[in-house]
Amino acid sequence: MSAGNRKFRKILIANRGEIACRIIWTCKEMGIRTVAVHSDVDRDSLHVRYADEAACIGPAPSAQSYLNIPAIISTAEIFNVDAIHPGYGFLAESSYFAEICEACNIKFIGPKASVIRLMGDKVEARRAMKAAGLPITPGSSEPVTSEEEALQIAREIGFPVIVKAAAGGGGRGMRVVRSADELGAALETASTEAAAAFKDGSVFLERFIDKPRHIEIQVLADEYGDCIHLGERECSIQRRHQKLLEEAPSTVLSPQLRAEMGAAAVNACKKIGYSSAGTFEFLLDQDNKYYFMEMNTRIQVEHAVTEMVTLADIVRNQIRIAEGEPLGYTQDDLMIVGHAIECRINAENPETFAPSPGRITAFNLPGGPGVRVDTYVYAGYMVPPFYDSMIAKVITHARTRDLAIARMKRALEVMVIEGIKTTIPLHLKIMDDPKFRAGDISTGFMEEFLASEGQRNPISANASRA
Amino acid sequence: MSAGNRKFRKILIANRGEIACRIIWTCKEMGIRTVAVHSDVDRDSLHVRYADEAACIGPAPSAQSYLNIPAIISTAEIFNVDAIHPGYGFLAESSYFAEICEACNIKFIGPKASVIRLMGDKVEARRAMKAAGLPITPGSSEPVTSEEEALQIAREIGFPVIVKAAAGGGGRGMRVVRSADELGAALETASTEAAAAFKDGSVFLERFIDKPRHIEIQVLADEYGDCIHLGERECSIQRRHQKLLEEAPSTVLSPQLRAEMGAAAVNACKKIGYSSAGTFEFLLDQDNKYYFMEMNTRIQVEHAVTEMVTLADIVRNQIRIAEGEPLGYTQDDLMIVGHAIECRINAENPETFAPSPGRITAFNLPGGPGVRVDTYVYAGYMVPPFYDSMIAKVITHARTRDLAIARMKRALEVMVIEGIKTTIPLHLKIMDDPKFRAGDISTGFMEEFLASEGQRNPISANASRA
Amino acid sequence: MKDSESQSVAKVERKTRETVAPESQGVRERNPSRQPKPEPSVNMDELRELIALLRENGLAEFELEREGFRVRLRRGVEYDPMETRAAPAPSTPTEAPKTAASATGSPAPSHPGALAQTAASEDQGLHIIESPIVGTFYRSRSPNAEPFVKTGSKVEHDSVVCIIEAMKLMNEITAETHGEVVKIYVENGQPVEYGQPLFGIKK
Amino acid sequence: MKDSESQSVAKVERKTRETVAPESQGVRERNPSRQPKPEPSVNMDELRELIALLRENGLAEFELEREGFRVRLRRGVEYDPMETRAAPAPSTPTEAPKTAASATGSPAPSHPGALAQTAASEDQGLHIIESPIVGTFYRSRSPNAEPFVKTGSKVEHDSVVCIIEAMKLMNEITAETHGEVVKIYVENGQPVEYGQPLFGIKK
Repeated sequence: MSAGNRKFRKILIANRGEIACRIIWTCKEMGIRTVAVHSDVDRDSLHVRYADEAACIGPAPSAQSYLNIPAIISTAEIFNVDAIHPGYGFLAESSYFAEICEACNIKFIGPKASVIRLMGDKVEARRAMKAAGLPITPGSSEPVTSEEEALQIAREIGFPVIVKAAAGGGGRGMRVVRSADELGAALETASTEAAAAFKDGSVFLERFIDKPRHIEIQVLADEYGDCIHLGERECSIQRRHQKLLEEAPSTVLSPQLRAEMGAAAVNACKKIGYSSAGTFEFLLDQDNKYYFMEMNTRIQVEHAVTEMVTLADIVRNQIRIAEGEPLGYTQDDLMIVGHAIECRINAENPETFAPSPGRITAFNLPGGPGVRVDTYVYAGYMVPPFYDSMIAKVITHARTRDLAIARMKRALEVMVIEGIKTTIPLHLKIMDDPKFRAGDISTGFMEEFLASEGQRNPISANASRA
Repeated sequence: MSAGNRKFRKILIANRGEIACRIIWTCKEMGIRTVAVHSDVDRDSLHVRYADEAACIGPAPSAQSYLNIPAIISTAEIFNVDAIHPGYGFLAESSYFAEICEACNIKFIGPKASVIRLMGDKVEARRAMKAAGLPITPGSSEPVTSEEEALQIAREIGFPVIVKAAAGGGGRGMRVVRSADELGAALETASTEAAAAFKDGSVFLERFIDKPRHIEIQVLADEYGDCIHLGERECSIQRRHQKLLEEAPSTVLSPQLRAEMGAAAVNACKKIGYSSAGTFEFLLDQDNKYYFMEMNTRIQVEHAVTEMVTLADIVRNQIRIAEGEPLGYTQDDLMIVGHAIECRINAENPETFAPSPGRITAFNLPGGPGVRVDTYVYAGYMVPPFYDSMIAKVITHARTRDLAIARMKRALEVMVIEGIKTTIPLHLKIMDDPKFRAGDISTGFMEEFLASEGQRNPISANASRA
Repeated sequence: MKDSESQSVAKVERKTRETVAPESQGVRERNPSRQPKPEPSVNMDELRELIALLRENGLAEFELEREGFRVRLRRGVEYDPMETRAAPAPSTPTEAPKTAASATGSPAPSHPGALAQTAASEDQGLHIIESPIVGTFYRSRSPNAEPFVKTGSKVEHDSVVCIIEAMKLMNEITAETHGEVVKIYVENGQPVEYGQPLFGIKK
Repeated sequence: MKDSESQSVAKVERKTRETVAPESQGVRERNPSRQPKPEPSVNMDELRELIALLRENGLAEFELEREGFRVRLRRGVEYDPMETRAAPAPSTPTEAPKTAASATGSPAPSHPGALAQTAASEDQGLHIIESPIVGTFYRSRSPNAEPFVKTGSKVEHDSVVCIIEAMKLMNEITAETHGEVVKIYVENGQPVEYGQPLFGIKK
């Protein structure tokens, strides 16, 4: 340890599932002891087994366990941990939780609470990023207060526009509006949805970009103002704003554009005093212009594709940075080798997307060159109905995108999960889709794909059409 | 397909276990259909499930199934395959089998039968490689015919010498002799052992090199005389001449020495008309002088460590070359990134090394960055007692050797195989061994390691002490 | 928080095994009416009928899904072996890192991976008072004070049986049943997790 | 070899088995009555019928899904621990590449992964003549000749029952038992694998 004298002996992981396992794996490699917390239905979960110590912190519902801040802090104090890694979801972007950790002298592995709070408010984040020089989509910089105001703004930026929840995410509180007469109703539904989902009905307006790509830049920043980016991820394959499949690199980013977007993200990090790993999400329009959407101030599900093409361990870097270590890399150290794809395997009906919890009766993972599987389930495991349906991530890596696709296809073909339904068949179909294979994708891909599959998908259609 | 018009539609895999699965994976990536052959106890084996077609070719004993050439050729003809991949072991180095394939117009995926035959005879191989300019250990170039002749040769090359079976392998028919009066008895036992094991009692003499490293060079050669090497593997961690753990690259090879050994191997390939993937095994003495030992004219168990550091798919290259494709790479394309380690997980008692077949009751594989597992077993699988005890290979890859070791340790810690005994605990101990961690290893490593573990290991001691 | 609050006493809601808490007890609990969500579309009579069907026919499990509506029933009967016994998480192959004592001097129990020591099978039939929160277990109000209860103590519903400290809050735990304390599963000062058995009460 | 040898007749050693191979039934052979299709609504009478079906047929589990409607039943009594203990190789999730007909025009059977068609359970008690080698099954000595045996034929130990061609060798297979041919499991000209049932003999 060079700086800060903050080397961790023990970390509590305030999460479950594959990301909890993922964090424990890296802690083991670093010689750091781990404490798992779990709900009472998760007693048999692998993160509990893998951790050096574990405590049951509450019943199944997240609000009483994985979101139960007093129980988590109590456990951290009882086990005398140095730091808490929040993973993704649950408390990962709770500035309140980060603050409590700080107050308790437990290092929160992530950026400062104030930065989390800033980037957690979409309106504030847009304002800050605009000030930091990032291009943003034309739109209201404040929540709209009336239909009249909204109409005026919409006319300024031009239809179609999109109404978004200020506190939002996950597609809730979002409506595309193609003409003035649709605006009133859209504002009302979006605001109602936002209020229900986030307890905050504020909405704002933005220009709607047709068939954009979702491109995000991974950054690593230390506590001394040093920052680099690790290139981009292509995450356009989404359903109802939930990513299904991610790639690195994107087929449409030239080295110049990558360098430009990367530099813009790095510059923004420095402006807001960001530290830890983070992700800038951009929309890329059909002319390859990019617009800042939002920043995720945490590790992401899809971090693995970046790890495959860069050989970096992003979780290790998060921990090192939180320990007070300087970054130790310069932008010139970045090397992107080959192409990586990640498929999220969810315990869902691959046609209706209905959750499919239950007991896994047979389980077999793909192996061989260029295949990585991050999972927390095993033969005999009971997938509980209480949490996120993602049970595994399959990542393939090869010299070219074509080979990475061929590798993904065979990996999914030999992957066996019986007893529950999973999205494996869906991903297999995507691998065979001519547009996907050609790299001709946008955030509208899945809607078209599912329509051509003859699927009814009313909710998704609703969310992005009107 | 550029050359030869020999593109394969269907391949028969004349093997079982992880290597059969490994070959099927690559065939799937290449869009080639596969035919599995299996003994009747292997009906539930994954290679049978993964293949597009399968046939039971005989009862459990290898001689009646996996070594049953008529049954395999019959199956190949019934299913109308274009080629046969022999894997490793079984018929992989049978020049007779390669000849039959050639006679039946089925492409044998490997070098020409004549080359297999040449390299299969150790005395002939030494002579050919000496002629091709490879350094060999001083010794008799012909089998010794009498004790007098042996004594004279031994005095010329100087004690200690090693007596080796001409047809040998796996440590059988080998004796180290440290003085003239031990020679007669050693010749007799070695010859008897050789006759029993290989039906050929011929033995020859070589200078015995104390505490050498086992370093091997991976080559790829096409049918048009083009050849490159993919760097070296460090395979010194052996017990009774069976490799337990392999690495790439070796800690002691300078770029100059790597280039020199690689060029020597490539040159030798060209001299003997070698095609396909192959491996030159060398002894490296404590002054970093290298001596040719033998060539393996097939894919090797440990090929995966080379794949990890080069991003090459060696099986794909074997198939491409057999299809008549030109190599397509030059030596300058070789890039070695980071460090890889492979641990062979055997169904054995980790202390006595007694086989431990039986039903696997719980099974969990490690995931995360830089971890690859090639295996053919699963929860509920019955490991049969008839075949090789290796059930899985765990390979880790990281930027540095230290990180690769840390990664291997955590991978083995979270790997769960219950119901049978495995060598996982042994590998975990090796990962913690100070000499191993320092890279201070030789082919004598395991003997010392096991002795310091308080293990009796009489056969190994016998083989290398006299 | 380590430095902020002075000790105060709070009362924490607690559920015991007698009064089954439908959601909180998790998968291994045995209440058949656990899962159905009383959504407007559910006809209670129909549900009742379904459950009766389940019982009459010795069904263990029943699941029904229909356009966003889903019912799943599982009968409890006895501790269902398929739930936790049949397929526990595979035990890790290396015990070394687990049994090694923590260098931190933390009060971590010697068998980590599970804080709780479970009530032995001979204690079946006892009413178990479980910990409602994660925290540190104290048998008395202060180090020198007498324990709230000892083996043999009689308790009433509102008897304080222990204190569990969490984040400097001293939470009084009441018996919420009446009977005689016959087992005390946890040592004074030991950390406890959610659901961990604290006392065995004989009614 | 394809061009080398003329047809010759050889005799191959063969093993037979008295009882039907139970393991040859395969994973996919579950119960045929597993996927009935009732109405997409909860109809209690129908449910009752389903459950009766479950009981009568000794089914442990039942699942039905259709256009947003899904029913799943599991009988209580016993959770079969063998289900995980004696687990067969997991069946591959994608059937597509398996059932696709080979483009090669090879005589591969339509359900690859297993050449053998298995003897049905009703054939238990029969003596099964199994193929001793991999090859192509012929019922007669030449295309125009009469079959060696038909259903109803009586065979003795040394009766030739068929020929299996392997590598251009015509291997005569003898009955090695006596009795009446009641089942012929393989079509003329079809490939067979080691151990595949050829004939069922009633003694």
